[in-house]
Amino acid sequence: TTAPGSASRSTGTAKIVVVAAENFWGSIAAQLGGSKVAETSIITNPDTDPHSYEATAADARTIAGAQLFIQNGIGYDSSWAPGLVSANPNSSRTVLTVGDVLGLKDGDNPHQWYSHASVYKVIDAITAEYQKIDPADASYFAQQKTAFEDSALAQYNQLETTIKAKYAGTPIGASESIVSPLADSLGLDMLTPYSFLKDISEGTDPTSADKAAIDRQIRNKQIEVYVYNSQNSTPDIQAQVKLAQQEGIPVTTVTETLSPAGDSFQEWMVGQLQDLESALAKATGH
Amino acid sequence: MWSLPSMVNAFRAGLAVAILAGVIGWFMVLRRQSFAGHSIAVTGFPGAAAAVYLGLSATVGYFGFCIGSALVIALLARGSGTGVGERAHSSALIAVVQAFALALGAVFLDLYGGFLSSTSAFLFGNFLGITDEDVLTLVAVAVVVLLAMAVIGRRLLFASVDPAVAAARGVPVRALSVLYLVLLGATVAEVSKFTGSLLVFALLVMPAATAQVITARPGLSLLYTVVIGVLVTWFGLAWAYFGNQATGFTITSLAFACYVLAYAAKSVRRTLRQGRPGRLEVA
Amino acid sequence: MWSLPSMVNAFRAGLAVAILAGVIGWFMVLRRQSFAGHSIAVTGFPGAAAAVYLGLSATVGYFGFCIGSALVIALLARGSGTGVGERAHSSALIAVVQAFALALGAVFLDLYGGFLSSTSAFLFGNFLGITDEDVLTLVAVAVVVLLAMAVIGRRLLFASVDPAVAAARGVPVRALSVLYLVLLGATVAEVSKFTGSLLVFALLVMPAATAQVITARPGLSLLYTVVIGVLVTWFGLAWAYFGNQATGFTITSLAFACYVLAYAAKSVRRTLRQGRPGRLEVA
Amino acid sequence: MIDDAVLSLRDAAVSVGGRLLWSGVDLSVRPGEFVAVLGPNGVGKSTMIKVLLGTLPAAAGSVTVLGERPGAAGEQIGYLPQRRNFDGSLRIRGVDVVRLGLDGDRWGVPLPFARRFSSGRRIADERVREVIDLVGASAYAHRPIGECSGGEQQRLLIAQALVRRPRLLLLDEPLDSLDLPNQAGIAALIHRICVQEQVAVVMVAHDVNPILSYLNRVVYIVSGGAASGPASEVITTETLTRLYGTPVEVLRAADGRLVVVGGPEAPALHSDRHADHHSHEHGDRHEALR
Amino acid sequence: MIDDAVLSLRDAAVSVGGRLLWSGVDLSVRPGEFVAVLGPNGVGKSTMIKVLLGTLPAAAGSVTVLGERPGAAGEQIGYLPQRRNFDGSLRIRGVDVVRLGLDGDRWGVPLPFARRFSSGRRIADERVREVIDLVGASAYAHRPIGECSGGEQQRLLIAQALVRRPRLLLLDEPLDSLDLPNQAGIAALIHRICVQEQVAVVMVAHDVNPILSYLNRVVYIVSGGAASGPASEVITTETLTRLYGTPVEVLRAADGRLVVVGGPEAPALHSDRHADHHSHEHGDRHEALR
Ligand SMILES: Nc1ncnc2c1ncn2[C@@H]1O[C@H](COP(=O)(O)OP(=O)(O)OP(=O)(O)O)[C@@H](O)[C@H]1O
Ligand SMILES: Nc1ncnc2c1ncn2[C@@H]1O[C@H](COP(=O)(O)OP(=O)(O)OP(=O)(O)O)[C@@H](O)[C@H]1O
Ligand SMILES: [Mg+2]
Ligand SMILES: [Mg+2]
Ligand SMILES: [Zn+2]
Repeated sequence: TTAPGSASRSTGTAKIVVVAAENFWGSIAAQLGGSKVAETSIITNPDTDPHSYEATAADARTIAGAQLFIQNGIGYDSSWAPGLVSANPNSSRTVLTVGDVLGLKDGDNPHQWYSHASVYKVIDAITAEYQKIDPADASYFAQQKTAFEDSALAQYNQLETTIKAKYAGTPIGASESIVSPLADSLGLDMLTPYSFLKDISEGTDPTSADKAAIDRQIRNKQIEVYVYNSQNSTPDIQAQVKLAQQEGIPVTTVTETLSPAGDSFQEWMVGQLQDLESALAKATGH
Repeated sequence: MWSLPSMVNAFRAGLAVAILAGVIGWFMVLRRQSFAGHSIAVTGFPGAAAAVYLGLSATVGYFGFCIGSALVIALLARGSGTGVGERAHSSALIAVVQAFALALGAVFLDLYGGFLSSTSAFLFGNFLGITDEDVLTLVAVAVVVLLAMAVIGRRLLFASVDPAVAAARGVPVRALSVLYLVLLGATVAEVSKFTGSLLVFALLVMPAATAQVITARPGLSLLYTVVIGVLVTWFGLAWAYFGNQATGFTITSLAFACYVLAYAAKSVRRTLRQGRPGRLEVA
Repeated sequence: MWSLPSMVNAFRAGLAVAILAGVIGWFMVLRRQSFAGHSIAVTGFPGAAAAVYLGLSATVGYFGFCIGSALVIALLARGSGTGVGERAHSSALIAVVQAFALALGAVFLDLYGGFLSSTSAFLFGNFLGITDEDVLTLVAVAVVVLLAMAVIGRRLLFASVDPAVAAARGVPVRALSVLYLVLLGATVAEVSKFTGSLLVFALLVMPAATAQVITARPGLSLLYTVVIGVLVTWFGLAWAYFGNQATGFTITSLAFACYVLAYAAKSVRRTLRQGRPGRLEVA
Repeated sequence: MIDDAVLSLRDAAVSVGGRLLWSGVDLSVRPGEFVAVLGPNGVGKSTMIKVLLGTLPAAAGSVTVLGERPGAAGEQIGYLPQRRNFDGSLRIRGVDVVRLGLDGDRWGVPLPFARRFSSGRRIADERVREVIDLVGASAYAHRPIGECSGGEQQRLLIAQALVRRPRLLLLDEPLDSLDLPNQAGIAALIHRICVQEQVAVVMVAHDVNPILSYLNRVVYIVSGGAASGPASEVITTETLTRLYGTPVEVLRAADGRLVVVGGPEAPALHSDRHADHHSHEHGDRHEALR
Repeated sequence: MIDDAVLSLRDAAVSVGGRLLWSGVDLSVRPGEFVAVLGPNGVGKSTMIKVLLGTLPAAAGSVTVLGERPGAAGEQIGYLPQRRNFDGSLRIRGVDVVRLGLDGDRWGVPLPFARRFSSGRRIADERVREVIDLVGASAYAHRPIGECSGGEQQRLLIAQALVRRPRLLLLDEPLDSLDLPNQAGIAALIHRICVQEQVAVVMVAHDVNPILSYLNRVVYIVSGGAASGPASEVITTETLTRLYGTPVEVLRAADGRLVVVGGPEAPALHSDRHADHHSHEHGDRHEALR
């Protein structure tokens, strides 16, 4: 078998073979590369938990043939992606680790695709890699980047700005740490104890005090909106959702990966942000 | 502490859980079926995954797989009843069943795509999120299982201690063994909804092992088991509340401390009685 | 398949893993220490969590906890060597150690945090992410462990089958038991880096259990164990490659199929030989 | 005679692992009879007991025990398996093991301290104490049974077999591991129970001397079949020598009791009953003895 | 006499679980001597064997075995524990168990098919086959040992104890479970080895008849201490009756051999050696016998 793309690598019209570990980064990379890039994402199924992914031989094959491999890092995909990279050495492959780009390390919050600033840093980094791999098309990639940032992400940027402007400082509650970067970007006030967000995100046992505190926040209506990850709702979370609904607190969801799978990064984000905006509007009454 | 409804329910459920796990666990330790118990607890995981994949409720999966693996282990395990040790020797078979069940679980997990973090509920349970209905269900299961144990208790004891003679006496050793493992499976399935599969195992094994270290009298050690189990659970819940720790850790630690204390006390007593050359008692 | 370097390394590592796990697992099944092996494999998890929390490498934690729990189990378990069954009876003790280790692991996990991805690595391993250096380390560990087993093999067999007589003959039964569990711990720690804790246990127990069903001749069944292990691993890898399945599932399924076949063949043979009234052979 | 038989085998056969052990065996034992089962190692004595208990099916023929199929009247049988050994870590006392022999097949749970409140419990306790006294095991009955010596365990197990006042005793080498006075004592005890309570006793034994004066009948199993006869006819130097195929002497002690003694150096070891080493998978030679 | 002693106990004592079993025991056994250890159940016979093996420390006194401290010369000792039982699921053949007795304490691994290439291996195989033949176990030695009958297992274990040509045999009730001809045969075999190869034999036994004609010396353990004497002095109606505290008769067979028979109904059961039921935790009465 021949790794995809390896035969055509030398020709000028060849596309850069780009592989992303997760499809949110893959969607961005594909749009930044345009017609000069052939992009494949490994985790695309919304039902797959990236936190506990078991790689297959096909993944190994895909990564083996990549010219640019994008992985999230920060402990998110570290159990399988770096292994597949080092087990399939390829001198003409560049590896872009989001954690390194952002200067984050294992133990930090890995869900950086929910942070507006981080997304922009990653866009810069991907474009820079494209230009390094294919200097001849450097100006094409620069155009692509501008187009992506200014038109594709226009609605995303606009929603971020409006929500921040209108609702900054609004207290919210959340189910797990995936919501934290989003809350930071939007200037929302995350009241849920971070230890709880982290416990749920990482699948450990949350403490009784945290649960009691959240219960109290919901009952006393200290939070205006409750945001939870619908792909990761433990019985604890389900109980909180129920309680929030009982107390009349608007509930909205986010997901870990692109959902539905065919969405682009911006379609997915915009949908979630619109839901959040209407929940905030309902809660605050403006 | 009592102002929080979930703590009140945790104490109520803790009482039922400790009694249920204590009685079932006492026989598990006596019969040396800890490994079987552990495997049954662990197979709840693929069960839940499979059920959700097939669109059923996770509870169905829990019960189905726990009881199913109990049946497989009980039916395939050799030892038609010639010796106490015999049962332990099906350990390879149990291991095989467990390893395969877990591989299956990974496949179902993959197919369904449940997030591992929701299976963390499976590992760690949710002792503090118990509703009034949960308590009722738990008590109902506990009553059924304990009634069954009350009915078969003595015969099961006979079959456990002395299978050859029990079989000769007309005690259905094989059927009891199957029934017992099914009850064990049901207990594990119900209890681990709240405690998780780690803590349920600790509650099954630790109080019983401690009690059996303390005394060799069957009725008394069963009583000790239940008492230790209840105390450990309640104090563990209180510690979790005031010390802001996970319940799994506090309860397991207390139970472990009891076991270590009992074991150490016995070893010390033994060593003292062993009599060094200089201080032989010739009474 | 061979153009993919990680597949080549997977086959190389698979060979080493199958031989190592086969030899260690054969004794594990003979000694009925599957439960101990399982517990040791499982305690690697809190070990890795603790090590990372303390700023050490996860490997240190794996080895430290696997070998540590092997030592605890070996030293505390009773049975100074009066019977084969005896060892199995420390099952309550093993269960206690395991339950506590896992509770500890949850605490370390909590303290450190950001560890979840390693949890999945711990469960499923990464058979397709094996580098040349990984293969070298694995082979080095395998050579050391297998050399040690080659040296103690016969004495360990004696001590496993007939501890009372072996002890009388000057075989250090207790020391061998400790050493064996330490080797088991080292094997589990090293192998599970690649296979995960689920698959390592399947590779330890299934080929050995199959071989011991097939024959009662010690040397031969050890040989069968290794052969079955290697075949199952290689075919499993090929299946995973062409069928695009997870290696854990393919290898475990093949090994399970071998066991079921051997067991069924034996049962059928037994039933046939049992002789129904009508067809008694009076040879 | 057949109607009041406690147990009867008619043209019975048994096979284990595909090997036919014996066939065409007829036997019937009446209440109050004391029967010894003799025979070389591995000939199927323990297997016969298992057939009588119903834990192993007979391959052919009919077997009736206490008027029913084997296994149906288990609660009226006292059974002592061969070479049972409790390991040191079993945390249960000798007295509990005996107690299980009394009521272990009842439904319900044994409650601690119940004897304070129930008279039935007190009577049961009394019976357990009495039978433990009878076999002389009181001194160690409250120790965990795994910590008792071989002979101590054996005595507790005999107590377990007796405690229920069974109508049939099936004892597989009960005097094994017992010291000489206890062999005599237990044999006498069993005989007394046999006569006074009209219990039928079937005892597998290698050493018949302790029970010789009590025996009514002897069943001798050889490879293939079995012979049975009154003790006085079978226990003679000639018959035993012929049956065992090696010199066996029957002597008379000062008080008139008989004593069986093996030949000085028995050649039996080499003329093993197995025809050759490799055919054992396919069944033994069948030499009918009747 | 002390210099060439195979084993010697001087003023030795032992306690188990805090109870003193016996003390002040002196014993020395020379090569080629055949010694029987007699005594009631639970008196500490098996414990004495364990002390000689070094698996249990003596509480007092000095113990020397084969010129060294107990446990140091294990490879020259053949040991048969009491009442050992392999369960049905142990997947190892009788021949392998015997083989382990030959070289199980060597380093290295047993390789399959090695006998094709190594002459040492062939010699070892030969020795294993020979000793299995000697005890008459060839027919079932290739079956998994868990599937053998009690007596079959016992014979294989005797072969295991003999296979190494030890200088000292410590046998704990080796004739238990054996049929009469095999009791005589094994006893004769052990005696032949004892005499021809000057092996010292210490045999715990309850039934001394099969070994009576071969015995040089008898050690009798009672609660507290031990007496030892030449067989001809101890094996008399008077001495045995006194030692056991119950009538024991010694008769003479037609060919001049002695036969020991227990009293018709021994009262020993009730005059148990334990003073009362509750003091057993605190140690037994100590009655020195010497
Ligand atoms: N682990 C133990 N803990 C406490 N007491 C024990 C233990 N093992 C043995 N004993 C006691 O030590 C005493 C001696 O036991 P030993 O096995 O030496 O007796 P024995 O003379 O061989 O008896 P037997 O003729 O019945 O075999 C017995 O009373 C027994 O109850
Ligand atoms: N599970 C088994 N599989 C195959 N053969 C068996 C099994 N169990 C017993 N046997 C064989 O059946 C035969 C009869 O065994 P049994 O235990 O009835 O003999 P026995 O007459 O009681 O001998 P002993 O005097 O040695 O106790 C023996 O040859 C034994 O090897
Ligand atoms: Mg038998
Ligand atoms: Mg003894
Ligand atoms: Zn996440």
